[in-house]
Amino acid sequence: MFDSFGDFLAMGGYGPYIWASYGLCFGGMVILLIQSILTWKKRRSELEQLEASRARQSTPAARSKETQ
Amino acid sequence: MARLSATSLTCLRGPRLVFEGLGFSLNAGDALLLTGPNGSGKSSLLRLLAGLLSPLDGQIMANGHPISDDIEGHRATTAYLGHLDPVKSTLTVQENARFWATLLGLPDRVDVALATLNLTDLAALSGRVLSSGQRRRLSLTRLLLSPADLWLLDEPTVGLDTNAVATVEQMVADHRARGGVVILSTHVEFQLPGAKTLDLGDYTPAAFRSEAPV
Amino acid sequence: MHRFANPSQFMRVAEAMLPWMVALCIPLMAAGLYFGLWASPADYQQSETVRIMYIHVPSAFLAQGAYIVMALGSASFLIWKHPLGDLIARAAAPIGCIFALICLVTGSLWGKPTWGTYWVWDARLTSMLILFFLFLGYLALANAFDDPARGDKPAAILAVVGIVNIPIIKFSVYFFNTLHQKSTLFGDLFSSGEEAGASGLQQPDIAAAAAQQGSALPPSMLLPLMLMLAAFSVFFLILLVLRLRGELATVRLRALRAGLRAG
Amino acid sequence: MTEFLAGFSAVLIRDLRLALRQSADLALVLGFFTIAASLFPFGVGPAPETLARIAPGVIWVLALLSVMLSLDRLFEQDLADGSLEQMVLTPRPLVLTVLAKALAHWLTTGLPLIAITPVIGILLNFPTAGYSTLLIGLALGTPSLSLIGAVGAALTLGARRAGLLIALLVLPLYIPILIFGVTAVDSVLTGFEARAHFLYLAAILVAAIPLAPLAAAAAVRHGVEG
Repeated sequence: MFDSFGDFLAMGGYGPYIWASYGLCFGGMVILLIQSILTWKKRRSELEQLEASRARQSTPAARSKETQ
Repeated sequence: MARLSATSLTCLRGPRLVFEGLGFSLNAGDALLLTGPNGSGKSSLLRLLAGLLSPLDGQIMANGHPISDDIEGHRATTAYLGHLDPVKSTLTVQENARFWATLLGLPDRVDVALATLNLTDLAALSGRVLSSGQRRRLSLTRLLLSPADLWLLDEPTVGLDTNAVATVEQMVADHRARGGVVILSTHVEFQLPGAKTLDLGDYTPAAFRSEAPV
Repeated sequence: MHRFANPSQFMRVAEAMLPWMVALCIPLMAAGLYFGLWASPADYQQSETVRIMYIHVPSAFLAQGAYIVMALGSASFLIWKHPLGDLIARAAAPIGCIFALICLVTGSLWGKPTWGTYWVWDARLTSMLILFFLFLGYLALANAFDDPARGDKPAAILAVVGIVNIPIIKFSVYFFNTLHQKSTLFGDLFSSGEEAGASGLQQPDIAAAAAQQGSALPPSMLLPLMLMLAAFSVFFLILLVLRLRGELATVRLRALRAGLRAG
Repeated sequence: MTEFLAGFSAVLIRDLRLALRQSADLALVLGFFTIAASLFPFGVGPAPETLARIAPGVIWVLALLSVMLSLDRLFEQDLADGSLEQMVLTPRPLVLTVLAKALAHWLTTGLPLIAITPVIGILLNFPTAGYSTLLIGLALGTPSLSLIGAVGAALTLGARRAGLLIALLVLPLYIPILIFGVTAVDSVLTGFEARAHFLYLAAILVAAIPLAPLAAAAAVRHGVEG
């Protein structure tokens, strides 16, 4: 256990190595998480947008089919 | 039981839906002429039937069994002539023909095949010097060197002179007489007596359909 | 069954478990960090730097786990035509690749204070480097085709070929390592000498880490390691489900676009 | 049985004939091997001892790269002119056709490399005591390089920048062969014998002969579709 927060940060002099590796590790994990969520959200919005435009366009097409 | 039949066939090429709901049935000795505008999927259909392309939906049956069950077996009984002529420029006509004859299993028919497509006097020439018509005739010899009873020909007579076209028509007639099945697409006049026709334009999906494949 | 026809049973279960997994992951991670960074002793030999082990070993574990998930998904896609198989592989690959990279980076950051250099051709680090290359190969191949769907089968074949080669690669790396491993400081630290001839898939990292300490890890160190391993594994599953949803949506989008552009 | 061999030898002879008639390609591979080897003295200095120490590693790495650089000759041209899809359509088992092509590739790449290795050895002051081990190692190792390379070539059919992609896919799988090949020479030069290393190389080859063509054939079947 560390006696002070300062020691905790210093990590017995190896602070830079330890905090760098923890930072990079959790940084990588967070980036991975965010990227995964973003792509999924982007795809889902494209899907909804596409389905909406299909719904809009299929009604006139349906109408034109009856008139042929 | 039909030698070859397809039901509600749907084909996706890259991002594009080429045709859907296509079907036909052929018995021994039958012929099917594929017509339709460019891009309507004639080549895609031929590649599907040769097992070189897997359909998005639908079923292709050969002798009552789906070809996907034994795709290798189906391919072994199929002769497919595409747009490309597999002629090696550094091999002679004779070597090219003999290679395919050995691989297809009828090595002793090389001379007959070359004679039929009057390539005999070109036998010693290397592929590099052949004209496109001659290269086409050389790849047509593969049909005579193959035991396959199902011929899938994609515009077989492109670049051929009139008597070469007559030779091909005769080859097809003989093949059908022997109980073989021929499916071919062409834009030029081709004698195919008693052949069924299939216009791929009828199967091009309408611009927007209500039931998307979701 | 067209994979985009209806999200299969597998996906519905995975979706349902997602909130539970998140609820499980956060406390585990917090506990792991607390015990790992604050409430555990320093190592008598490596002092505080041993705390890097609490993320280095789990990331190595995840990288190898991800490759196994990738290979199993690919095999089920190739052999049993499981429609989600290649999507699971495509989802797992980037995760495994990133964790392999994290493992390498934390390994070299851990190596600098203890061995004096950022990189040592130690058997386990070298194997992880090669695993990272295999991930890069998979990702490059899966996305090397103009039509994205065409990359599925080649990538699946590569993953299966890769998993078959992993034991051979690991054995040859250990073989290479023991030949060049005379008695350096590094030698007794990672004691890879005795591990030569590790047959089959590499034995779990935990045993290797334990062996490295000579005696078994003291419980005060084993606890944070286990907590972090669990937290990382749950995090991996969360990521896998998220990316799988993305892959499934991409495939469904492609099908819709095909239907649209039919005209 | 002879029917299998007929197909196998037809493909083998055709590929050998194609390679020999375009022998410029052969010269390219040997040219690369020689030029790359002669770069090292410029890089690490001409001192005989340093060259002698790195010679086994350099020769093995360059042999590996030379084999890999000529892998596109396996399927690329046949895909382009439609021969490959016709080969898939013949009644011959595709696995044997792929094996024949890999063998033809080895005969026109691996073997010439082994033949020219003594010359390279002289350039790099290769310790003469290790020659036989080097040549035996290469003889056992290069066929596996062609077989595993065939899988890489088949997987990248129709891919963008296939040449570079093959390197990324195949080099990690080449590492065991490289390790056993080089350590065989090192152990002989330090007084031990290389029997174990040869057994490992032979084991990899024996495993690669049936497995690599299986994977490559599956990849080729996918490659011709589309």
